[in-house]
Amino acid sequence: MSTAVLSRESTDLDLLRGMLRIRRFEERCAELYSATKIRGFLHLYVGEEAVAVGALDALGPDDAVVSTYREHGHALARGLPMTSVMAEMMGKEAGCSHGRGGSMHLFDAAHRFYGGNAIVAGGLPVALGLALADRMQGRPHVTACFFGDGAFAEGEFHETANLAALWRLPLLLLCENNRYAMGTSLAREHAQTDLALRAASYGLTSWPVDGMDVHAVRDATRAAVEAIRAGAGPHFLEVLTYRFRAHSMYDSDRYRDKAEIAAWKERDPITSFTAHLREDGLLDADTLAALEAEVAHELDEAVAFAEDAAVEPVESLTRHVYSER
Amino acid sequence: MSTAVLSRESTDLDLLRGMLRIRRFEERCAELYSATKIRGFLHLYVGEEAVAVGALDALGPDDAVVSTYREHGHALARGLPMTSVMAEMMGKEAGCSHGRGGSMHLFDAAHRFYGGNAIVAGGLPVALGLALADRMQGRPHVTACFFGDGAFAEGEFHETANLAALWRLPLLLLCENNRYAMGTSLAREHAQTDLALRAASYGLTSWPVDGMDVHAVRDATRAAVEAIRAGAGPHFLEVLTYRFRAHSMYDSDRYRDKAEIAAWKERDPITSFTAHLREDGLLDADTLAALEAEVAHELDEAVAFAEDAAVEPVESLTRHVYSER
Amino acid sequence: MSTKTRPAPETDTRTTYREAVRAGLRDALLRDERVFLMGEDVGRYGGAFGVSLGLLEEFGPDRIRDTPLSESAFVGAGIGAALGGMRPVVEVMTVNFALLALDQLMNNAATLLHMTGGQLNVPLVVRMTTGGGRQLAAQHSHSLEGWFAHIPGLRVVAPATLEDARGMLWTALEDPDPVLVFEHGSLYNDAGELAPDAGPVDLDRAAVRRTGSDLTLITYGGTLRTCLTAADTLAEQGVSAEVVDLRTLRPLDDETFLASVRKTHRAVVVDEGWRSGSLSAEVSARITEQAFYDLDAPVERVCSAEVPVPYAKHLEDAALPQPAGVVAAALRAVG
Amino acid sequence: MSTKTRPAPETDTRTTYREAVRAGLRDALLRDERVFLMGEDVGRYGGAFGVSLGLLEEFGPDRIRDTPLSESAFVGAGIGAALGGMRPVVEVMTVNFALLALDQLMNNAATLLHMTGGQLNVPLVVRMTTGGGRQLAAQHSHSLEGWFAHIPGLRVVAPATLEDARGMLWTALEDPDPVLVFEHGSLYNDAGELAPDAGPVDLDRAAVRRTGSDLTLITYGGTLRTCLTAADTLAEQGVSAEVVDLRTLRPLDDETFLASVRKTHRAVVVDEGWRSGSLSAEVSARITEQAFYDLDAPVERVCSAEVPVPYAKHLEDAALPQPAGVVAAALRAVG
Ligand SMILES: Cc1ncc(C[n+]2csc(CCOP(=O)(O)OP(=O)(O)O)c2C)c(N)n1
Ligand SMILES: Cc1ncc(C[n+]2csc(CCOP(=O)(O)OP(=O)(O)O)c2C)c(N)n1
Ligand SMILES: [Mg+2]
Ligand SMILES: [Mg+2]
Repeated sequence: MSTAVLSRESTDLDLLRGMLRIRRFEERCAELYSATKIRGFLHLYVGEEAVAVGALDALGPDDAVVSTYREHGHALARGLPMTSVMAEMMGKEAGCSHGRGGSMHLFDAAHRFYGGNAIVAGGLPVALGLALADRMQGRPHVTACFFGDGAFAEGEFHETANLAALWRLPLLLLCENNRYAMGTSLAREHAQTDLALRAASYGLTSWPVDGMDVHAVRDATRAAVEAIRAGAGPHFLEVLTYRFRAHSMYDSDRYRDKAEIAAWKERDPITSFTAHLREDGLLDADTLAALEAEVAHELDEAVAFAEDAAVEPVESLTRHVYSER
Repeated sequence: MSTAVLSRESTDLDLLRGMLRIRRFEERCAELYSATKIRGFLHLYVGEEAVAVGALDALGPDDAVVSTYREHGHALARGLPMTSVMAEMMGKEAGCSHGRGGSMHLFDAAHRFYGGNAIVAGGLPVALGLALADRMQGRPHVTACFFGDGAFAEGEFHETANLAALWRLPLLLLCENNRYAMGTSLAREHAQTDLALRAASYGLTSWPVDGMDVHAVRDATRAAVEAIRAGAGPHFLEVLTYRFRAHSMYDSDRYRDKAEIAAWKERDPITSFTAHLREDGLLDADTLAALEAEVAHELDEAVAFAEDAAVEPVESLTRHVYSER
Repeated sequence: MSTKTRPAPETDTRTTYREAVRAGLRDALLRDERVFLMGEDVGRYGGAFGVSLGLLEEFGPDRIRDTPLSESAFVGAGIGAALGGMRPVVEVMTVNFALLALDQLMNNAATLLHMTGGQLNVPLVVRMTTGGGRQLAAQHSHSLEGWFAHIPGLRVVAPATLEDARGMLWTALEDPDPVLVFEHGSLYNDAGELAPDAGPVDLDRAAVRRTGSDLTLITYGGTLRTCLTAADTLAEQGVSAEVVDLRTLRPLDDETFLASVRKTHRAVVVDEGWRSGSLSAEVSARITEQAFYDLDAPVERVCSAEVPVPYAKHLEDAALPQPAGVVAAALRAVG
Repeated sequence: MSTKTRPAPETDTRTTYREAVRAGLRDALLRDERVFLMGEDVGRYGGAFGVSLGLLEEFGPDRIRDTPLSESAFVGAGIGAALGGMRPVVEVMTVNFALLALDQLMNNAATLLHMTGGQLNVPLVVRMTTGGGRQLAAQHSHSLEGWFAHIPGLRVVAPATLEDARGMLWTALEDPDPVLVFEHGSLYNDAGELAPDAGPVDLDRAAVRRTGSDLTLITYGGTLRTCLTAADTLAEQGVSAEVVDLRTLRPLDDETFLASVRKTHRAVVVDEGWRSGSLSAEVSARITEQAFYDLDAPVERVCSAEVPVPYAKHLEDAALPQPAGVVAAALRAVG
């Protein structure tokens, strides 16, 4: 990959396709979970697709991405092949983490996609270090780190934010504020819920973004990434979004008001973007149908690939605890 | 002790005596360290006496105090007998921690003095819990927690500040900003060095205080404590001060500019307060001499007491790992 | 040597391990107003594993206290609240996240009583889920209870039965010192009979869960079942295995397992921690030190493979102790 | 079996352990521009123990990087920097503060390579001071290196000699995986001869530091001296003790200490950790497992008393392993 490519020039159709790929992928994952082909924890991103697609569209291939356990969307938007992601979900050797990580630990060194971190806020210090390495080696890259409103309460966020600002590192902190940390609402997590304001108190350039609008996310991320590359120091985006489904497959979602969920679903990033494109005459029913068919085809192939894929031989369990020398 | 006593009504002479006791105590400790009668780490508070004396004068006997490893001043100002503190410095059984803690771990349950914590920022979560216990049991007490500008960078500060504000606990955060964490200056610790401003971002009521002026510290603390008792929630005071001596007895102080040290010594809280009292005709040479003599006498007795005191029998090494049942 | 058991009254009812822990929490909350439960999602969510479901409605948000994601602060707050006269039960959702609170546990909870010459007790109970076996992968499958048992000043317990799931909490709350309670995630759905009025159990003694004569299997918590299964298989092969449930990992009750080993002359120690530095190593060393001349064979250990636990089922199964591995070790010991 | 040693050239000079570590850091910084040192007060202060004194002036603030008090973030940043192509040496001032960074070490540094199927190496070196003996009391006297050695994916080393103090850092930086280097605080002022061009040393083998025939003392780091002193005393009493320095605590080099035990038939394992769950327990268990029939006496352990380390000198001395205790255990073993 050439460092010249600093960000994609995606069309609106690309953006729509990107969101559809994530949505359909996860809907299928939910089915595969019920069919016990996917196990462990499964955290769905449904409703938040505009964040991953918009933000990652503004990054170049040599930039680094650090994510959470709710990262299917980030992985797909980053360009990981759907086949290797689905194979990982099923624990197959062809998976992007060789089947050892599963849903919470999608990794791909070639795409500079550094997980897939299941300890809340645990990815932040690592992202700080990736940014430091780029800086010390004089590379023009940006490291983008996704984390949630819950992670903001962890000490690791505080330490990372201060160090990033202190050292003016090329770090983009992307806080996906979906208003809940598991069953705990924003107002029960934080005394002061204006996270963008609090981020500013560290000396980070920071602003809130509508996370249900893929253009808004992409444009905000582009602006931040350009500023970071220009040497303006780390940035923080509070991306306001909402998860439409439960926290995980184990969650009965007792803590959220149905009306609240319904209100947010009104703002579904895919339906609203589709409507917007159709109003502007940029999308017609046939194109949309073709797009859906294309995505369905890719997904079927990914599932078939994953189902057919082999598991790692049990003999190699102890491989890679240490490097082979 | 009666819960009626909410704060002392100390005279200016009491405040001066309080500061002198700490200064002379620590000067003697430095000598005793050279004489190898005190060992381990020794962190002197010289220059910061107005903070401990002013702040603790505004607390009542039933309030709780949590401190750091630089806590001789806090312990003496809190009312721990100088004898038991000096005995602790020398590792004697008559010490306030039975000789097991030493300089960094002065404790006294009877005075609700909860250490003496040598892990930077480690006392903050404990103070949070003490405040929570008072709140849950409907007691009108305030918990005051001392910590430094360095501790502010630790994740524990962030988590504690948010929880205190979220739960509106009766907690007073007293940040002794002496501009250095060991050899690291404020500007190298924090991207944004206005700590009071940052504390406000948590929803804490917060303001800076001149830590070289005992009246300023006492009045600010009184205002904060009254507000907390009245239910106004946790407060944060950024107390601006400076340590005149090295970080510890091992520190050659290579990192501070001599002129900077000299400039701060101009504002010595004891000499300036003495001068102020003399100008106002509240103190004359004889009274000051008497005061010094009184402190010297108390100190000599404390040293004699500590020197004569016995050490804990080695057989009891394993006592108090668990409670005796 | 075994724990206090009472004749089960007529009124016995079926209950799960999850319900037994919940009943233990209710007992405590009803019995002592100083008791409260604090942790991530213990309230509105009902606990990540459903243990505290319904308690918020019964006891209110003050005593069933949801916290933000701030492990170090809320565990430390539990210590402070204990110093302040409360009897906190802090739930750390899983042991994996307790690493973030280790400084508070080791440097404060475990240390304050001794360091203050006996002035400051810390009557804190910390509950956490431990263990693997649910395909949660490397960061969510740790079995660190044996590792925490290295720390003087802490009491570490691992309830493996319904009776202990309910009763250990009661006893732990009467303990003036900090107690860590490790609940293996695979046990919550275990069902069985438990007296509705089941009470406190002692925390000082290990328990012989099955008597035998040819060798002793020493274990606790999540691998008790593994060992009982292995003992059945061994019985079919004519090998009579005694099974000792350590119950309390710190301080260890040497007498119980030593008495068994002196009787059987052979021992296999089983736990789910990584083998090197496992609790099994400590038990093996103690047997060597105190019953060396009673041993007819070297003490064997069956622990987890020394790898981060992988997601794929077949790899995870291979990484964790299984009955077959225990049987093989037992046959080596008697063979 | 012992580590690579070269005939000392004429040019030998006297140096201290502190200077040897510093020389190792200089070697690395000069040799490889990807190497940098990061931690609290490593720069302007010169290191809490003076190890990095002068390096800031020589290499500048980018490569000798002072950090705020943020252990979790700067250890995690070391992991990220290693992933990003650098060769960070992170100094955690003392092991006592490393508890705050344990999540990063266990869940990221130790796990990433395996969890990603071999995609992500973490060539990180973390240095920390360990141990007691300087009257720093309960929160500043931990000896946790044996405890950290429980974690798969980490390499844990404990230089006890000048040669290792200088050479282990070199080898550690060539290791593609995370290495924790534990320097015992009581060693920094040790002085002796070291070749000015002393180079890397292997990290795979333990070393026999003294040969003997009656029993084997197995130890490492801060207690090597304790054991050598004990061996002198034992010699005066006609007991010939072999002394094995483990050097690397994870992975352990079983062959070296087993070969010694097979020769002497008796072993005393010594470390400064708390006894229960100590590294000595692991070594004892391995000897039982692999050399049971070679043993003429039970393996003995000499560790720290299971108490938070107290400040008072006489109590601290009583809490930590002393030569007299090693001698007593050795005499029990041979007696
Ligand atoms: C340190 C830590 N504590 C607790 C958990 C359990 N847990 C997993 S996700 C989660 C909520 C995180 O909320 P947020 O950061 O807002 O991310 P979201 O799930 O909303 O995307 C919790 C408590 C964890 N994985 N790590
Ligand atoms: C968690 C932790 N990290 C590092 C240290 C070593 N250390 C002791 S004091 C200190 C500086 C603390 O600075 P500050 O909080 O400003 O307090 P001050 O010493 O200036 O009063 C450091 C780094 C420690 N004791 N605890
Ligand atoms: Mg969230
Ligand atoms: Mg300071």
